[in-house]
Amino acid sequence: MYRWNHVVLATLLLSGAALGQTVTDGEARWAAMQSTVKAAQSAGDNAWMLVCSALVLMMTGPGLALFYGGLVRKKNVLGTMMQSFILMAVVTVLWAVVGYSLAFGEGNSFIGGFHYLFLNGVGAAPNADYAGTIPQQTFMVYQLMFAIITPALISGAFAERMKFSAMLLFMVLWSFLVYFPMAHMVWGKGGLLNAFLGGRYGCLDFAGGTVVHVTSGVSALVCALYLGKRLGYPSEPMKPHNLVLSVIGACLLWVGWFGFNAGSALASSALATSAFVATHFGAAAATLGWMLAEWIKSGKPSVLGAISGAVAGLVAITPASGFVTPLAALGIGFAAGVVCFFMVTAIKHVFGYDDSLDAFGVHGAGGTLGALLTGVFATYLVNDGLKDASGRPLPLGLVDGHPGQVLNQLIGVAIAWALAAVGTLIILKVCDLLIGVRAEPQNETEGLDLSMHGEEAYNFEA
Amino acid sequence: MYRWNHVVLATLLLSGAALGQTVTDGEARWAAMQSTVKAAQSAGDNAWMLVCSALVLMMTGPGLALFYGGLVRKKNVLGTMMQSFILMAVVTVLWAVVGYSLAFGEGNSFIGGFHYLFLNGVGAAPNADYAGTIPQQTFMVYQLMFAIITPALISGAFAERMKFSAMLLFMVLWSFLVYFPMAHMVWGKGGLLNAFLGGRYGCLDFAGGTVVHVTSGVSALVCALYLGKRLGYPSEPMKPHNLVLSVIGACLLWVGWFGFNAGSALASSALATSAFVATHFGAAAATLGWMLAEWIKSGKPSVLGAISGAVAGLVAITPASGFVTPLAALGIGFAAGVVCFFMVTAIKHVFGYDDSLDAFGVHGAGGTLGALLTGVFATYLVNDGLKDASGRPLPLGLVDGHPGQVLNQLIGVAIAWALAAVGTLIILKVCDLLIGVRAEPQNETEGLDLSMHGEEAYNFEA
Amino acid sequence: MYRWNHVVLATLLLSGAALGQTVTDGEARWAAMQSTVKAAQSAGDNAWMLVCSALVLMMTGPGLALFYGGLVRKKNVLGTMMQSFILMAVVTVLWAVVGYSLAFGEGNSFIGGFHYLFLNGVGAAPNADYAGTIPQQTFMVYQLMFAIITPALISGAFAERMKFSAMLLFMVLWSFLVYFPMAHMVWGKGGLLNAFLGGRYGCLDFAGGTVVHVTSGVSALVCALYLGKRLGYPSEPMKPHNLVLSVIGACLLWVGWFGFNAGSALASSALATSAFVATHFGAAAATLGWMLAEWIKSGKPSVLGAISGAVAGLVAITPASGFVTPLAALGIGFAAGVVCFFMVTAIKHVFGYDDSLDAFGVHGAGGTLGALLTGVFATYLVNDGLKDASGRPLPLGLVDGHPGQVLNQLIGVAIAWALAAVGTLIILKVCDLLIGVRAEPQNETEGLDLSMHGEEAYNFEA
Amino acid sequence: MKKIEAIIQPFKLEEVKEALKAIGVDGMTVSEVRGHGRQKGHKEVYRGQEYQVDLLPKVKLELVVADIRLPEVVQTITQAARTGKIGDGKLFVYDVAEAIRIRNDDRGESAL
Amino acid sequence: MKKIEAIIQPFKLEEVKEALKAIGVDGMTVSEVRGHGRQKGHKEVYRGQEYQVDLLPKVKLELVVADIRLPEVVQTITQAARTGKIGDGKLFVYDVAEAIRIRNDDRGESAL
Amino acid sequence: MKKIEAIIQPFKLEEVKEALKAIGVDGMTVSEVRGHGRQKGHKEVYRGQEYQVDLLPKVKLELVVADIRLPEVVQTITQAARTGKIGDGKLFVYDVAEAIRIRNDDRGESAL
Ligand SMILES: Nc1ncnc2c1ncn2[C@@H]1O[C@H](COP(=O)(O)OP(=O)(O)O)[C@@H](O)[C@H]1O
Ligand SMILES: Nc1ncnc2c1ncn2[C@@H]1O[C@H](COP(=O)(O)OP(=O)(O)O)[C@@H](O)[C@H]1O
Ligand SMILES: Nc1ncnc2c1ncn2[C@@H]1O[C@H](COP(=O)(O)OP(=O)(O)O)[C@@H](O)[C@H]1O
Repeated sequence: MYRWNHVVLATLLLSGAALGQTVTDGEARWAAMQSTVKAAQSAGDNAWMLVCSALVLMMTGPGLALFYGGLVRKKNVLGTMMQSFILMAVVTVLWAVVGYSLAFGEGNSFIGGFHYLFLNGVGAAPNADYAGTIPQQTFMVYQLMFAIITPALISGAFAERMKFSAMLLFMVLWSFLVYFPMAHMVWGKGGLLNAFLGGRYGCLDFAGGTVVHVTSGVSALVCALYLGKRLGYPSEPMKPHNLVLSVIGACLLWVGWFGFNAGSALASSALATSAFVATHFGAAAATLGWMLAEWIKSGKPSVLGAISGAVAGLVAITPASGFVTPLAALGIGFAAGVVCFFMVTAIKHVFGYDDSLDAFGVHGAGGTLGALLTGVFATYLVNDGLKDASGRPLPLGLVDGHPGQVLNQLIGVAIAWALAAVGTLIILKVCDLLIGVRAEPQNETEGLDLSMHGEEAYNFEA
Repeated sequence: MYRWNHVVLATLLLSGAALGQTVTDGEARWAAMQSTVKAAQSAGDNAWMLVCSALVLMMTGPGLALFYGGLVRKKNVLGTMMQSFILMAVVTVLWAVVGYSLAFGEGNSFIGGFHYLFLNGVGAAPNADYAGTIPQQTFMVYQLMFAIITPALISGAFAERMKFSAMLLFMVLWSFLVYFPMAHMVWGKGGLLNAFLGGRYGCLDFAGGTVVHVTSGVSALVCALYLGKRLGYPSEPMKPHNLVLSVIGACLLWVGWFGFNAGSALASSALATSAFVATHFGAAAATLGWMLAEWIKSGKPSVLGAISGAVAGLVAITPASGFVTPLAALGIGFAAGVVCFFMVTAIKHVFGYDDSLDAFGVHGAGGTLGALLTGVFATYLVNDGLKDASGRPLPLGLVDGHPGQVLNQLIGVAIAWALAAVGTLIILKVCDLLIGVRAEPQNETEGLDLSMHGEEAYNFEA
Repeated sequence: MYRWNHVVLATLLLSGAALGQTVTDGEARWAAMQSTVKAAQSAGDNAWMLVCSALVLMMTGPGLALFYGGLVRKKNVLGTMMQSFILMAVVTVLWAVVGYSLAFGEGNSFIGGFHYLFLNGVGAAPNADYAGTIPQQTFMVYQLMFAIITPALISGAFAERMKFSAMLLFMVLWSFLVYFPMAHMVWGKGGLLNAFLGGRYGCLDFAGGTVVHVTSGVSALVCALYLGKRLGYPSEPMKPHNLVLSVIGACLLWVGWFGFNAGSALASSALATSAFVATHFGAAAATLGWMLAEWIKSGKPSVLGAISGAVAGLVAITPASGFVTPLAALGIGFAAGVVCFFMVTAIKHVFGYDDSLDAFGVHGAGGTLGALLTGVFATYLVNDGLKDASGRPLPLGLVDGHPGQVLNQLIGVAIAWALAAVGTLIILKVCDLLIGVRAEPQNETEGLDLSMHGEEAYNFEA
Repeated sequence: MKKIEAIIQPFKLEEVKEALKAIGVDGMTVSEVRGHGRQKGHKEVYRGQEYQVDLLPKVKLELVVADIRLPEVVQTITQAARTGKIGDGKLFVYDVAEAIRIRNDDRGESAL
Repeated sequence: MKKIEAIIQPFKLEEVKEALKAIGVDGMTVSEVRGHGRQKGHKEVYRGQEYQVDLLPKVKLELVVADIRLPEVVQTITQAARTGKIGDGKLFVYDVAEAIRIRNDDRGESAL
Repeated sequence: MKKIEAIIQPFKLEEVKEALKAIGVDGMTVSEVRGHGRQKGHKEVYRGQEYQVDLLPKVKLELVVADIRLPEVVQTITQAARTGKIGDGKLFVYDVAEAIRIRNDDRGESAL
């Protein structure tokens, strides 16, 4: 089955001579040619989308695992990396069983149905609603990678103090209560906020500003508040134990993010290129933004600042990447760098919560900012996916003369905030009642690596 | 020469107007169009296969180098990483000179001929026997990456105690005596076990369950037995010196494995997607399998366990990846996680050999299991590459009602075991006679980094 | 706009039936088909080029950052990684504003014009002069990645002692004075040395032997001489603080280099494959060359030697990669491994300058060697891009019977040496006058991480 | 002069340092050590291989003080480092024959 | 009370610990040090730059014991740590003025 | 016998080692420590969180020498380690009750 297209194609292409004999009728010849061209198009698009799927997985492991792992204390590095790694396994199984169906199956405005339970019917044929030139399986596995990294982002907020078992339960419930619905609302056919497929409030979110970053960032804030501060915070020093790991992680996130954003074009098209460029430009400008803000405010441009800025830029450009020009991307990135710098260094200290690795300061704030600026800078010159009846591209954002989009973006953001905040709070309560969410004090002191996993990361004596 | 297709294409595409004038005859026009379509198809497939080649190289370096490097003691980390790295150089030269020819040149049932000596005739034109839409050079370099990683896997068994010079000699001989023949038998045209190209016993091995994992795993066992235990094993503590490295390595192996398995479709087709999905699902389920088994048995789910499980799952799904459904992949993976956990934690201790990094426990056991389960779960619904005379797809595995396939798989596995065991033993004897395989005790105590390479990995004082 | 091609295609492909009705005229049908085929071709090529862009970025971060970061002392690792990382941001902005225009816009023989200022006009449409099947934006962002890594390579020479602010200023000026002109001369339309687009002295430089490696390597030498030795060099021990990082870096450079060289085919063509193979073979042979030379001379084959050899081979094969056969690549690589070994271990000590991480010894020497050998081994059998009036491929290098090419290569190399040397000297003087280039002694003693960035890489106590 | 050598819990270092600063004691040398005493260690398992780890991370503080300040300093340290649980550590006192400030060759108590 | 300071080969630590446990000595503090003595070091070469490394990794064991146990403990350590080859290390003994258990202020030998 | 304990600047280690070698002193044990004294530390900032780091990296040298060599060795070390700036470190001298060469049970000064 799966090999069919390819085999047909090979037959047609490799035996051009024979072809003339088999296909006598002109129209049949056209149809055959069309199908070989379709296969060729699919080869290019599928190659790109499979690569993007791999890149997005690489963002979680080793990317995020390293970025977060380097920022915690030595005694928690494995536990922290594990929070990312195990989601690569857990969410995959959820997705196969029912997650994909709930997110992308047809359902109501809020959640998909059970059409694709156990991936039933998700095969080699494209699903034209989402991506007409690649196997639906490719689309499915690509989207899976998003469902993996989103909860992993939250783990930055409760690092160094959450029970491993509670983390697992939390993540499973969170996928069901927050991620699947949100993904459906924004990207699923008929979703409430889907701008392209019949949503009530068309919200522009190219690669997950609301679905991924606002949800994870806001949930992170709730987790930080609910779990409370780490023992000894902020009096004891809790410096990052290995910033080299974090730099590697940030670089791999940057590289992987091309798959995240440019892959969201769902084809190897000029739109993919445009998103690729916007992504890169956003990250670059945000790096400079954060660095300059820090240089001015603290007197020295730190490396941790530069890489944090890069991530902030990547977050903010995510929803915008397929809708804005390269220069707008520079602007959005720069703004994100400066804003997130202040969120993390000033606002956090004012409120005094312990968002250990700044999951809210970067993803919550950056995601919200990016979602709103998308409403400002999105332009039909970059993305003409929305057309009026006569086939003329509709204006997208404020710069196109469509201020209403900013409102739609606000609605999308508000729903994401609300769903994430309420959902997370409920889930935390449930987990706490069932098994307790916070590690015992002595376990926290000993470190997660030893107390939860019975290992130490570094054994340099021997 | 190499640029030809592309130039033709450009000419045709960019000057549509001119085209009408040049090509007057309808049939010639068709032929021209067919050749441009062929080029387009090739662009997509070639893009995918080049990426996959890079991914498979990345599995060895830095993937495997890190995975293994993190598991040894500090004093041996460079020596261990070097064993992977140097194979990237050594096997490449062997392959160019004669290896590719012996594996994929036409020969007898057991070994290829000298047709492609010095890569003579391996150029831009596809070799339709293997991959009809990409340059044969692409196929050649893709297969080279497999020939590199396979011997590198063995090095986990003799880590921390083998002489570097002996290792080099061993690996060269092993490539000739075990890898090239085995690759030819399973994948070479006319090979004894080649299910698609005229083999006597059609063995299904999509991406190297027998060729890569059984051979390396069984050879690893023989090495561990022949070399004996490390000094001080098991009384002295020999904890992994840096599990962070191993986690990075495992993640990169996972990501790279998409190139390994999905690339084995040799085209950017729906079959590639299917193998991609199976690979990911297998890894995910095995991670959970190992983790649960360990959690139940030892009381704590270790990070080393989770990443070991992932690798075990990737190993087991390798032969099956292009033949089984996503759900079957989950099953195979889960089984592999549990089985390899017991191999590594229980069986090894019963027999008492020192397979330092469990190359046998993971690759030997996982590869064997995967090869057999492929015979069970392979289905024509996923891969209709085998057809009867009337073009109807033949049943593949037990689930298709073809129990004979399990027998064929057993034959394939048995041959791989026998060849690897006998070949490795002979080679070790030869190496031992010529230069001695085991490091001197004082060198082993001092560590391979210093004694073999005159360096230390970490100089943190300065 | 960007989505246009794709939409057209989808329309055509997904509604084959409707097609017959809409397109009544035969010629229109042909034209439509041609445009869908063109889109399919573009999908494959664009997929490849976007991946290559990501790979080349990965070479800088984390590749080069790790390779260099591991070689310095612990107290300078972040500062060293930052030098690579921040260029990912800084050069991107320069490129967007005016860099791309100066390098690839039409201008005179030495520098491009302001045609593409602020990337004006750089969109979805291909620029047929450079790459006819991909959006010009793809070409632009791909070339950007080269503009990022080239200055980053220089940083190896002044590691551990340059002020961060001076480094930033230096790099900006260097991009303008050395990189943009050199890129224009060799690759820009009408550039003085452009062999394919009307250059006066046709110099063959497939992926940057002169543009990237000679310029950065020679500039590195000038920097090392101008800045003087590190405090305590060579009496104090300055061992690499973490060779594991360097091994990871070298592996990622190797993998990323496929994007660098094979991507320079600018299409997913057989030429890309050929360059891929040459790249891999060059790296492999150079690894062996350096290792053997070191083994013979110093008695032990070091891991640092092996990875340095790999990089040297990658450098030397860069200009040649799209012009030479696999066997010639083995030869060039081997020569580079041996030559660079002697440059780094013998010549450097004779002259006594402190090229901290051997940026000159590897990139300057390897790049020069590679550029010259390209003139020897380039052959029309591999690349028939140059044609005579009757469309017959012109001979390329000495082996094709065109000894004049060696002279052209010499001219190209000489210009690169001169421009880099003079340009760098001027820039250093300017920077020194404006802000001072060398870190204060106490800052150097304290380490760049603390003194420039206010951080420490490793905090293992807590 | 006396040398005080205190082996304490790593997470107590900050507190002890503050307490010492409060009584005007500045000079001290700190190192990472591992200790073994009544405190039970922990088990680590790597792929089924168990290790009983009985050397636990501790911090060693060394201070040379004038004889007259000894009791006060000792009390300050023990109080600040105490949790009352096993593993709190030990404090040892030794005689010092001579102390020299390298910078300027000051000797004896004036070198502290 | 006496303090024993033994500099031993790292790979002997396990054995010495076992031997001490066998005679009922529990309290000890261990640290990583580098030592220089008669033992020849080794050469390292990094890109042609040679380094003669003469500080070799050693483990330092510190134990404070009651005077009466001194000979026994010293003998136990030296025997367990001995290979008979250069580099085996040294053992030094010092007087201890006072010992205090931080947990409960026990003093003197009862604090050990 | 006397034990010399010198806390010096890390970048002075090489020089001190050479100086000691020059006067024929071979045996020594070296360890990484962190010290606190008059020398001002530095500030580190991680995402806006400031840390005042007042424990700075130092190297501790330990040598047991015969009484008679004490003054010479002390002078050699202080001279080689001196830069004249704050942070140069301290040198302490202690009595040694006994010294034993583990390899062959040599005792006293002949064990050094
Ligand atoms: N006799 C000793 N000599 C040297 N160090 C000791 C001695 N006894 C204990 N220590 C150190 O003190 C630490 C705490 O001792 P332990 O017995 O665990 O706690 P407590 O004294 O509170 O019962 C040990 O880990 C070890 O480093
Ligand atoms: N005089 C000394 N003072 C302090 N430590 C010493 C002294 N002599 C030797 N050591 C320590 O003892 C270790 C072993 O000494 P060495 O002379 O190599 O062996 P051996 O005593 O068996 O001949 C040295 O590495 C060093 O750490
Ligand atoms: N009283 C003391 N006890 C133990 N170590 C000390 C003492 N005073 C200083 N030190 C050590 O000596 C180092 C240098 O001391 P410092 O006061 O900074 O320099 P200086 O003595 O040149 O003024 C400190 O970092 C610390 O390690």
